[in-house]
Amino acid sequence: MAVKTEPLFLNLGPVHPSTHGVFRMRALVDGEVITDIEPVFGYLHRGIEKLAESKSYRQFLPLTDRLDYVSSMNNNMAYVMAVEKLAGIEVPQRAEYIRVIMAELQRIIAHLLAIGSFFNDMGTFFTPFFYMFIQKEKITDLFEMVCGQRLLYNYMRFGGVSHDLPPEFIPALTRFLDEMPAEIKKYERLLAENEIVLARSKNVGVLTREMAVNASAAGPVLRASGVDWDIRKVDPYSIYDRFDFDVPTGANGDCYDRYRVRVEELTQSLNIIRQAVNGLPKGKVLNPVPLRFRPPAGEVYSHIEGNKGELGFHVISDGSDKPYRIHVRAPSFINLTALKNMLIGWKLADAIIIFGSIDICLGEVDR
Amino acid sequence: MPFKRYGNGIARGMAITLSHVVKKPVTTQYPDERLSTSKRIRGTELGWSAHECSACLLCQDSCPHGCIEIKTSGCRSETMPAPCSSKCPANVDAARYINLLSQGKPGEAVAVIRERIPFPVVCAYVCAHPCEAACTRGHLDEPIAIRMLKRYAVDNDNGVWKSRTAPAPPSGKKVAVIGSGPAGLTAAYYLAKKGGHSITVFDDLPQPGGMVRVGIPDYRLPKHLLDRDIDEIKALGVVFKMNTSIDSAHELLKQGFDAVFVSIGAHQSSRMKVPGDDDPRVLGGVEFLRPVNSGQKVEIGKRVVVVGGGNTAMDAARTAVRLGAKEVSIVYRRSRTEMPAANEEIEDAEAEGVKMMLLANPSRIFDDNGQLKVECLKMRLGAPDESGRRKPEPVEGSEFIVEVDNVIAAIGQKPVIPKAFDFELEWGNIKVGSDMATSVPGIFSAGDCATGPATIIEGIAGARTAAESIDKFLGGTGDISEKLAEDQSCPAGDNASVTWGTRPAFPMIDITLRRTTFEGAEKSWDRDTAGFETSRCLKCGQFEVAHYQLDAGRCIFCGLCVESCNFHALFMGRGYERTGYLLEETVLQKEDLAVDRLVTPSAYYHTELEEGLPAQTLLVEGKLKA
Amino acid sequence: MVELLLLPASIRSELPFGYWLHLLIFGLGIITLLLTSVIIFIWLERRLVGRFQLRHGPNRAGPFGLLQSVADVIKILTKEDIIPSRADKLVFWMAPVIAFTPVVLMLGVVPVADGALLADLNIGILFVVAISSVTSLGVFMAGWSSYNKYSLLSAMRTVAQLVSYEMPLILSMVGVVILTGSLSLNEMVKAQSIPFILLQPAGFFIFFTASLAEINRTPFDLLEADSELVAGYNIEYSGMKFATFYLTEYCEAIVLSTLTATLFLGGWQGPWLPPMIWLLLKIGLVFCVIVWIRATLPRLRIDQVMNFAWKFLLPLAILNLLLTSLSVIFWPTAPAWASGLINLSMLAVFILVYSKFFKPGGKTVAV
Amino acid sequence: MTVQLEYNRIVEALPQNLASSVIAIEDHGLIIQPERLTDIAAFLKVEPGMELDYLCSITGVDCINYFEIDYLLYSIKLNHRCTLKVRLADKSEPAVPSLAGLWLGAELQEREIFDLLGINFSGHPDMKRIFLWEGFPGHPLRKDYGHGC
Repeated sequence: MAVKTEPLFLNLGPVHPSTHGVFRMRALVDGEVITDIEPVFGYLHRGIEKLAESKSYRQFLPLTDRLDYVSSMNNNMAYVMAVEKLAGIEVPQRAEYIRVIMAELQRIIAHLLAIGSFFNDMGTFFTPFFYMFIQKEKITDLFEMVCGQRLLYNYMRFGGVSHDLPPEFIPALTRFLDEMPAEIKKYERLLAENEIVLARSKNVGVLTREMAVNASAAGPVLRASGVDWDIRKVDPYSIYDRFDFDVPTGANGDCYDRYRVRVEELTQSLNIIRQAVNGLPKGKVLNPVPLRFRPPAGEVYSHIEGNKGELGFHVISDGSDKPYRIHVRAPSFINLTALKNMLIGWKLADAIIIFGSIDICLGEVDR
Repeated sequence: MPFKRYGNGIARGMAITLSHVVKKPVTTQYPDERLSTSKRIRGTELGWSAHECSACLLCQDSCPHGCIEIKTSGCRSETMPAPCSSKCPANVDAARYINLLSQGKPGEAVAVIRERIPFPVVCAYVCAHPCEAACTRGHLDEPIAIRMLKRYAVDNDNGVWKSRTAPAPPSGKKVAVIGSGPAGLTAAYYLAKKGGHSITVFDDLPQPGGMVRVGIPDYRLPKHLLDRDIDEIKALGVVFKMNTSIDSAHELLKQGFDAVFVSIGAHQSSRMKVPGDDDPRVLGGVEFLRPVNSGQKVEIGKRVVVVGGGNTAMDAARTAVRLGAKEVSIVYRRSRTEMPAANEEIEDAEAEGVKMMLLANPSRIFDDNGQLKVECLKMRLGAPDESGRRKPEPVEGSEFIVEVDNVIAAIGQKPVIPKAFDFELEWGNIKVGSDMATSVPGIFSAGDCATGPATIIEGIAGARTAAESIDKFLGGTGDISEKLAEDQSCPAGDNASVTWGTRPAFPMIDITLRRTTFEGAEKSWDRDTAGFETSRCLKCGQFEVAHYQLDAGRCIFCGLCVESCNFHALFMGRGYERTGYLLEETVLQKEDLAVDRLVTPSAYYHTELEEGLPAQTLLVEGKLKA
Repeated sequence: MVELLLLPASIRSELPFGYWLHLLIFGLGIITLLLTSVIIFIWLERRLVGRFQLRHGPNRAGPFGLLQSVADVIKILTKEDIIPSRADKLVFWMAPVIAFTPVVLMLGVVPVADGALLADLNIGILFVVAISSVTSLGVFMAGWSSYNKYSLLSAMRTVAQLVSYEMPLILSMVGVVILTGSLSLNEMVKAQSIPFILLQPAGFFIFFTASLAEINRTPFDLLEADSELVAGYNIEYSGMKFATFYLTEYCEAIVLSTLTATLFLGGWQGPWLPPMIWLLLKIGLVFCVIVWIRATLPRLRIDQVMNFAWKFLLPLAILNLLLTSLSVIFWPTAPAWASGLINLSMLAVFILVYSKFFKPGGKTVAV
Repeated sequence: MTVQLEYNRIVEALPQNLASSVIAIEDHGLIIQPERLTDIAAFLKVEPGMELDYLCSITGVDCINYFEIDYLLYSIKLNHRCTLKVRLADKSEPAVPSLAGLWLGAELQEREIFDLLGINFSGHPDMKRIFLWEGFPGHPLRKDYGHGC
């Protein structure tokens, strides 16, 4: 006897514990199985790209913090590097090192949050999240030490960084670097080989290599699919060519690989920071630039390896003191392209962790 | 890359959580505890000091959200020198004459300049303008073209200042001035005018003016304009004894002069100290310029290399172009940004076809079958030294050879001080105290011979100090200050917002003309352009701030305003999570901030802030450490 | 009062109105004990989870935060009681009551000391099994009547999960029944000179795991999976009705802990301390383990939960039953260590064999 | 380093019928006719020596007189990049062929440009607004929209 069934429209978000902000998916479910999905964007659209056109280059700086608000430092860095490239501003060596330290610390923060919330999506009752948050707080304290803010740092400037490191910073950072490897090991032992985690995330939400490249995925999502593509390696910016580090890649492109790639990247980031601290030169940290300087007319695309993928700023100048157009290549946004292909056929519970393993930040998706 | 395997699955995870039960819990800190643990450079309080605020509006302009509102009311009651005047060695009140120019009073503007220096025309054409480097507007986009405005003023001078001044009665004292450069003539001018002394100026050159006359080419400063300034000095009855070489200042004292002022300048080029620099085709910068500027006919080869990156190098190169050299290059060992010459000079030189060979340094000069050749080494900028300036290092094996007809070494000058002067020297210069007195009583010195090669305005400033000292030495008051012009005015609503626009271009004569004649290369601005340029002035330190308000509801505490403040009038407190967002609470007077809420000054990027803060805030250091 | 509770039933029945007095005392005693211990256990869970996560847990209201639950109760009682306009109002009203009542009834057959219980039913264990299934009816009613897609999904999950886990739960109890030879809980406790956990480790494992699923605890907390279904079946409930569900959950946890303690840990038996204290200690211990599991493990997906019940627990329970019956028949004089060892090795072999077939992840459903 | 492909090389490698649709070579990109965009992109995606298989970013710009769309392409294998540009002179009804058939990654980015600049991508599977709601007046990133804030 055939049971009469009917698909169910399920509205995930914009207010939902696992959509990491105000993302919304309109899912068509057949029982627990997702048969179709439509992502809905725009709940956090602030028109940052339009705002940029009415602000001076410097005034736009604090707004870049608000793109991906868990990686302000990276956003700052990508933007100031684009403008520096456009205007030919030189950056003191010390500032380059400080920038690298900050960017990598920020990567650690963002990855810790990504992993922690990934486990939350999987159903652990906040335990890994809290373990990671404690370490994240320590980095936040370090950031507070250098720039006085705890979330939206606005630390980098054209031609350097806004403040030099206070004397307490390096000892505090060294202490953090010493204790962090043991912490990472702890996170791994806690859940990395847990049978339930394996059962939930292995071979779940597979993004094949071909699909990842075709869908312009970037960052850990792309690398988990086995593509060895890290902007820090393939197109070294700033002073990344001076450091020795590996690019972890996955093999299957499933949720588990995406999670493990992030964990491995924590170790690599620590590696880079350690090298940067050892090589930190003395000197000034800022080549002052006029507040309302006018870069020459032209355009520039400058990218960095943000913690969620390639973060690029396409800055077009018409020679005035305000940018003519700024386009942000937002990794969170573009990584979502393949979401539909990854979700269809999986169960509702899988959908949540697949979505969590992509690790998006709505501030960057909607801009 | 395979991932690390750990094994043990659920059991290991359970063990880890269990082990955490006995560990000390981590907790967030509450505001009070936080205050003493972590330093906060940017907090949720904005401090503002009416005392230091210059109402330049930079903070208002840099705010991304437009939260800052400043209202002004009339002229400032307590004086606050604008950076352009305080950074000027002679303290010419640039802010005031720009204000007067903006009201269309060039005569008054010249009078303001005349209050401090007797060479308004010379300075209007060739001053090195340290004021522009200090200009607050330069912090915003481009500095006000103060020199160009000055030039507009002197070109449209109506001589109104002359009616407001009169020479002092004769004092009967005699002063000898050795050297008729800007320093010597400045001293002569003030001693004659304000002290009433009778002055005799000696110089071994045929005409007065010193380095200004023989070192600065005509295309920058036509000689008749120099004479305009010198004529004013001659009009005071100063006696000029030209073509007179003085061997000893002591002789002059014995001849009946009551005091002697030595300003013999620095007229000898430094040598390059490379093999072959004694070749006759290798010239010194000033030695090359002197005959040219004295109107003599000078032959120069077709290919000329000028070594050095200062203003003298630019002058030599551009002069060589005008003398017919086909290929003129400047060899400088650092990159262009490090060049000490004024930027506009470099640009003009390039426009006239001078090639820049940057990051190169001559290592050898030799004669190859009658052909003069210069061997150069390529340089690279090495690691920054303690000062942060990157040091040039030679690149091994990067020699290249340039064929030339003449080499001009413009790498610096030094004074030639006759032995019989018998002064105590320092670094080859005459040693003087802060009152410009030499080791011999009654003899004073200033200018390049005392400071080493420097700018005109520094020479004038030194000479002013010397004139005061000499006047006091001779029994006068030592007061040489004058008041020749009216005060600035501060109309209401004049400082509502920043006027937008870039600095207008400097008009130049036709480029082909520039390359062939010594006619003045730069032209004066017209009235409208000058008027626009004066409107760009931020008028710092001019207005009284009646009302400073921060819209704390919209402020995001990005700190851009604090960094943009050149006067340290703004700063962030490190208060944590203040409950109320009342305006009165968030914008605090500096004095109102409790001591323990202020940041340590060293955390700011303005390192000089430490001196700028009132003494009480330095207590913070001790308190935080405790 | 306590002395009265501990008096043997025979003496009490001799008092005037002894029968009614007995019912009154025990009825009041059970409800009071249950409600107060819920408050304490909520506090305990929050504190304990806090410690597992390196936090303090609630520590502001009262000494050690003991009054936190009281404050929560007051807050929750003063909340507005909202009924969705399209809900099935009668079912919506009835659901919490139907869910809560059977939980209290279950305690009626649990002895707190020798013979000290509300009703020493000779089919005590059957009563427990029968009555405990009623709770799932209440949960289903709540999920269905709320007119909410999330709660509907949760309700469906409830039915599937609870029905599946009844089987292994009951079968594992049968092992104990065989050993005791009685269905009365009091007899079972008395039979445990050696706690049955030592004789029946496999039985304990099955019972404990299945009871975790019965009470919707991690890793089987699918019906309130907050990262997927926001809050599950009680998503539309507020105020007192929500409080009732909340109460039900904790009462279930306490009752299941009590049953575990009674069936496998020797109930009120124990040296030196009074029997009731022993029982409370054992309940607390089991509850702590439940909390510990909650603090560590992520949750399974619905198909994995079902697979676990039908393909792992049920065969294991049948095997356990078979082995226990055989040993009772053919080797009734077996020493305790031998039968315990046989049981344990059976468990180990079964897990090893099963792990060979363990495949992490899942398959997509072709759509 | 990711090498910038020399645009002359690209033009030489293009077959005759495609090479003719190259309008100009500029410092920042290869300007091509909008109609042939899909063909050229499909060619560059597979041509040995080019293999620009990764569509990094699409930027739409309102250049007052025309719309410009920049496509930044990478080759993951050969580690080089190039920028294709199309210019749409028709400002009233701008349309350009969609690349979503070639690269899935173009899907959302093209929708974004459609939403904010009002450029229609013909052949896109789901051409509708993405950040703003249906019925939002105008397209904010156009220079004639509003007057800033």
